[in-house]
Amino acid sequence: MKAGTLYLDGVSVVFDGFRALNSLSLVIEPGELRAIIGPNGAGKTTMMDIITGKTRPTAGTVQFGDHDLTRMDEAAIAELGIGRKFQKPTVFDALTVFENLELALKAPRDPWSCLRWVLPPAARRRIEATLAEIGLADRAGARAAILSHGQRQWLEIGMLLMQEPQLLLVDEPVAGMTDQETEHTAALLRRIAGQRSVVVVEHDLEFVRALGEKVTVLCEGAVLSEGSIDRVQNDPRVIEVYLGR
Amino acid sequence: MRVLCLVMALFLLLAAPLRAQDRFETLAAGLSGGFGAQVETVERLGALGDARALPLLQALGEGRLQKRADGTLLLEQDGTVVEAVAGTPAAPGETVRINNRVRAALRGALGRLQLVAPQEGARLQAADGLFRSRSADNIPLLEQALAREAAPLVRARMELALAASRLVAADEAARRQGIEILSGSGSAEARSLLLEARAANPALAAPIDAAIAAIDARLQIRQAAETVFQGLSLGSILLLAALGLAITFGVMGIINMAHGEMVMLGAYTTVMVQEGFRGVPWLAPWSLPVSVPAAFLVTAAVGVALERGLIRHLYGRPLETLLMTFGVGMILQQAVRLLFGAQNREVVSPAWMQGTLALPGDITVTQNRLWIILFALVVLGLAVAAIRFTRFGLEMRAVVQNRRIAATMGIRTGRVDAMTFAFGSGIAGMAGVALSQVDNVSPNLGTGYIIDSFMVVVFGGVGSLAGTMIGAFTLGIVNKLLEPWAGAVLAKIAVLVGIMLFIQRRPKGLFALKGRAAEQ
Amino acid sequence: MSATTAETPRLRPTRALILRGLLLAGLLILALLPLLNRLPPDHALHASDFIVSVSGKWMCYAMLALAIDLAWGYAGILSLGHGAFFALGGYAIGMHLMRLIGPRGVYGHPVLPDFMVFLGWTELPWYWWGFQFFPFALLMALAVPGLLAGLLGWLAFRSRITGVYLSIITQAMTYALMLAFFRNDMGFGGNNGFTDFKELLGMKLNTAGARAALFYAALLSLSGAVLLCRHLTRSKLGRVLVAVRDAESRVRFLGYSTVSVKLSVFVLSAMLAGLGGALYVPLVGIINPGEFSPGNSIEAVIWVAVGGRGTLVGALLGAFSVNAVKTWLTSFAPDLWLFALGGLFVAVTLFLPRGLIGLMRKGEER
Amino acid sequence: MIHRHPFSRRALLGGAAGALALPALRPALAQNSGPIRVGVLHSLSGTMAISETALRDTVLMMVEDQNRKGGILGRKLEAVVVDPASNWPLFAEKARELLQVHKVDVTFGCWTSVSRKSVLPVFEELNGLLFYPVQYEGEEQSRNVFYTGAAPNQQAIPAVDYLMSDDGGSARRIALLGTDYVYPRTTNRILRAFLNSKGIADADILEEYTPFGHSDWQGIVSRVKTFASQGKKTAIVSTINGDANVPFYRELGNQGIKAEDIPSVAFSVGEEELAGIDTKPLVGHLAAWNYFMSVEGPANAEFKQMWASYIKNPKRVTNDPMEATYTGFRMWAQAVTQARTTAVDAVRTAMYGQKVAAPSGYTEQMWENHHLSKPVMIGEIQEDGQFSIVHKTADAIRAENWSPFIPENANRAKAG
Repeated sequence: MKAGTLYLDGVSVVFDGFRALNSLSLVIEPGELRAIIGPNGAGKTTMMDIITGKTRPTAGTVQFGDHDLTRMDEAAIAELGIGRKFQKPTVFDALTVFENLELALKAPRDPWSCLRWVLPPAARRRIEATLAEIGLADRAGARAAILSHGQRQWLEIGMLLMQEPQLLLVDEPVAGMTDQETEHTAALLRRIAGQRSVVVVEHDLEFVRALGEKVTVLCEGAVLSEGSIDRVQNDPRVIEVYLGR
Repeated sequence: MRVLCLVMALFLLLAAPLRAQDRFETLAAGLSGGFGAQVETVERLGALGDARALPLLQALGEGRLQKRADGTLLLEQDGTVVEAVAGTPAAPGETVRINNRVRAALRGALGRLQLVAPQEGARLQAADGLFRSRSADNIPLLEQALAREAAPLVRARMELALAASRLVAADEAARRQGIEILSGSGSAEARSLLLEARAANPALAAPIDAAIAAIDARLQIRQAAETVFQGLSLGSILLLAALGLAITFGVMGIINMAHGEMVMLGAYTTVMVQEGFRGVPWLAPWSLPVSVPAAFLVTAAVGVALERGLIRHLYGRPLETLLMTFGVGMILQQAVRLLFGAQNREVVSPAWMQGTLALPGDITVTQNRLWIILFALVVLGLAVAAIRFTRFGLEMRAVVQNRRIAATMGIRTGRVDAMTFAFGSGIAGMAGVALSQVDNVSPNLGTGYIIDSFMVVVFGGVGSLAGTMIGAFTLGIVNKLLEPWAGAVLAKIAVLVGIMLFIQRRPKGLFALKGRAAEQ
Repeated sequence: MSATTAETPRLRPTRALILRGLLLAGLLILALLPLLNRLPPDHALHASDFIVSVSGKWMCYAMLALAIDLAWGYAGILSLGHGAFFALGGYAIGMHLMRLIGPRGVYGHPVLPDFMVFLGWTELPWYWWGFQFFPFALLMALAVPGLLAGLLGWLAFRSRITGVYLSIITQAMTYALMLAFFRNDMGFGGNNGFTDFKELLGMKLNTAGARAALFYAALLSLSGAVLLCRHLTRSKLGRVLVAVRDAESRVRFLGYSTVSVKLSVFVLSAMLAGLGGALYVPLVGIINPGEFSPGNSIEAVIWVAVGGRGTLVGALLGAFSVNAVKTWLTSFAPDLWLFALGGLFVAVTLFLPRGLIGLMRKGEER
Repeated sequence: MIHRHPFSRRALLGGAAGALALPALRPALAQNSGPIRVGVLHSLSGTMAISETALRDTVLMMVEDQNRKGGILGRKLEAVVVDPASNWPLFAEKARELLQVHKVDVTFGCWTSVSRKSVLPVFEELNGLLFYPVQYEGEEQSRNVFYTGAAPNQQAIPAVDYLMSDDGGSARRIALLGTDYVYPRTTNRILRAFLNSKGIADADILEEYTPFGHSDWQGIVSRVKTFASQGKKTAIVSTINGDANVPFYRELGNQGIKAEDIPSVAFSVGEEELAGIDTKPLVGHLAAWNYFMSVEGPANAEFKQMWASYIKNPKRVTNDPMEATYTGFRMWAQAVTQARTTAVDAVRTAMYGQKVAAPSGYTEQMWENHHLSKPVMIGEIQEDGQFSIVHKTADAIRAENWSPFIPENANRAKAG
């Protein structure tokens, strides 16, 4: 298996008789930017949970390169290079913007190393660069609690960048953003892709169009359609799911 | 009046020597002597079979027999005092005291005298008395009584008493007969009698051993059944204590460390009701049934005050609620201590809650615990019904599931919160009524139950009343099964450690339901 | 969890300086106490024996409060069983003190403590071996609470038991330990526990010198503990702890093993509590299973809440002020002190969610 | 005020604890004039409050009474009440506070053995004087403590002797039930040795311990029933403590164990404990004490009258530890009068040989072993919650605080 490839095969998840994922198969190549859309309850978030180890699949294979993700916990998967941005932005309110990024910075994660940690100058410069990139350079010392909604989203994306992940999972990054912020976010994500794979789950079709990459449509826990945004939008099954009932 | 008394006394003084030859009277005088003399007198009076002895002996047993300084016996009946022998009114004297030995002798003597009494209860008691104070002299008496006896229960007891008496008969055949009959009983007392007989009759060792083995087999089954009952009983107490918590903690997510104090308030309400009713004879027997709703109302009112006044400011911060209610618990405890005193308060058990009930197979269960098991189940049933079938229950469930939507549909969530908490507190108060029947009523009453209650709720599954019930009974029975070989303390520790390990494996408990706490 | 925890107060530099100054001043006054005690009784600055003695005790409580604050205020682990770690540390030193009595006991037995002799024991149980050596006892005072916390924490954190559930489990732990230590068959003296200590490290315990030495040992340990906690909370580990407290799952997705982070701080906290207990026992002269009672642990948590959790000064302030109030009220108003203390707990949780330290912060925001 | 507590400054800055000026902690000046201070060290809250509050009231009553008589040595008495809250280390702290801050001349206090053990080093170090009014396991003798309750030979052994006598029911099989702490453990060890010496084999002795506040007695009472079914007359000796007695007696009553069949004798159940129970099913069960409220005689009449007019609640009873407190107080007052000072060493010497006509109806004397000679009485529970005295010793018995039934006492250091 090629390093950095995410590979889901026949993944099913059953919660108390409810099938959240139904034999889902999906491959994300290294460096790919992929948008995933689907109606409510299609299994988008469950899919993310499976990849990041929050939920265990009932059946199927989940691999990242040669690693079997079903056997690893969240922390180990994150260390492997899979980062996740949640639907609701979660940053650490009690810490400053700078400290949030510092925590995310790729560095030894065990308690002892954390205790003895001194921020090296190179890392400081990286954090500062990222701050600039996400447009929060002037808020570095502010506590995350006082950021605006959009700023929190960016901070979270910034934290993902600090993790230097090979694969980024982004859940509804532009929900609740102004148009201007949405545009800024799309540009940010496009910039990030290329160096690493990015999977974006989104409702906003305009935003997906703005990303301009391959789209996968999920429905009832399985892949309904896949291809460019235009192709997908004209797929009758997709139209039925979105507009039909 | 005084003149009349004097005349009477004079008359009696004159009359006494006239009846001196009466054996009964001479004997009866011994009742006012020392304990040794009393025992002897009681035994002789019993053997004499004179019916006049009956009221005297009964009075002696019930502390109604009095004596004057000169040794004259007086009988007290419903507040009036008469001379025991002459039946003439007299001034009260000093109560004749007895001790356990006299009481034991009384039981035998009364047994002999009452074996053919008209009341079935008296005959039953008589048979039991003769069983305990067995003597070969009783054999003919018992045989006669048996021949006349119709009530099957009394017959059975008389047969046992007869067998026991035969065990000490001179005739070996009678003894063998006695052994055989006793081997058919399942009681520990019969076993004890046989063991005594074994020491006295080496020749009869074989049949006695066989009889003991037969009894032991039955005793084993009986003990197993009783252990299960004890477990159910402990479980019912845990259930009562935990049920209110299952609502306040399980449904609302409020960690109420003052829950134990709610139970305590319920118990004190019982005391208050009882004391209020004491002066009114026709009300007195109803004090316990009346206490149940009274305790519910009192603790529910305290619950409302607590919720509206304090707890509602801390919703969403369960750990702070925990600390605050701990402080509230301290205050409630000290308040009760200052108001009612630190000493235990007495709660009288009604007659129908005292003593034991014999089930088939000689399994005996204590009445009060049986009632408490039933009460716990009834309270559980009421709680489930209130949540399932009432408007309040519907609103409560709606608020638990989605507070915002419930509010938009016009449910006054604040009121529902207050009522739910009051409901849980009220149930704790009802638990207090039951606990007043088995435990101390003191300001510390609640402290002993709070941790157990939390463990039951967590073990059973937060938010599930069925889980609470199954959890409580499981813990009760496991505890009682462990107790005989581990001792009370180790059994309890084992159960605690067991629950801790269980929660590690199933953090949501036996039955996981959704509720605010469950989503933590 | 996120809604339930207070934020780490971030004080303006001046405020931080004042706090630090207060902390230093407090420690300095403590350090001077035994010296002030030497002054003649009618001197203006004389500190009575009683004040020196209760201050020593309060310092041990302060270490317990510090330990709880580290776990609760920083990492969001509310243990209602920290009294157990404190008591275990105390028992370890208590066992050493009992061994040191030696033949000076009432029955003159060379090895067995008195309570074992009059209960008819003939041999020292194996778990008493080694406690005649002070370093071993001190090691145990730290290791036993640490190991217990490690075991409990590992089981609980691994199965993601948090919040209220964790609190209830820790409460059950201390309750079970209390029941166990009450048993005379355990070989820890049952309800009476250990008393009548004679000496420690060659010092006779009932002398002014020994008391001063113990006082300074407590002061040094407390200062050391404060420094350690300060270093820890200001390191990146401290920030990880705060992050775990506010959004544990997010930390996990950042690649931190929250189990090992929480476990290490929980174990450290338990060891601190154990050290506090180890100092407490020679100072008060008794250790018994009452120390395991769940109420004690809750009370200690409340000290932290009163002072202000999430700040080290707050924990110390809470421990000292609540205990001072308690000492005062149990003599001044023996019938009513529970109302006052209970009322204080209610008022603090309702009106001062950040404790006394929060008052200062409020002032700053205005 | 200059002796302000050092932490109060920080607390004041903190705000809410501004009341921390700790006026009560100001050291009082050592005085040879002015009031005589009497420390009262009984728990007013927590688990022991149930027993100890009555003793606090007794001491306050005695102080009031003594003041009405003009005090002692022309000085008024002043009680200093503190609440050690059933917390043993707090007992030690409060003892130190009483001695060092309040400079008390004498202290009446403690109930549990552990509380006494906790304060003992403090009293010895500061040479204070403690009167301890509760029956206990013995094996102790401090020069700073006067023990006015019973030692095991003044309670337990005579009681068991009675059970084995004809009057007591000739028991030949004994169930020793106790709460798991040092008093029952030691008492039962002494009793076992005593029973063995009377020819009762270990197989005929059942020993069971339960935790404090044990409330579920079903299993143990069943076991006693089984134990009693072995063909020998059986009796229960209960050293069950405090709160656990009510549920125990309820269970005895409900399981139909009558005193005629299996009598029980208790060492920790008095009038006060019975006040919380419906005693009708318990008539005939026994308790052994050195005093019962039902004792007849002028001394007891005076004591009861004094209590009734002090407490103003007809339901409140007197009991043995209260009588021991009363007797101890009287003795101390006599000793101070005799020594003409409250100085501890002088009072101690004056205490030896001090005699009081106690409410028990006997003249009790303080011996050099710091223990009182006391009569032993056995009472049967009556329906009204009182005891009917069925047996009492002819004289007051001297205490053997070091029991001859504990073999290790033979090689005890001669220090005591």
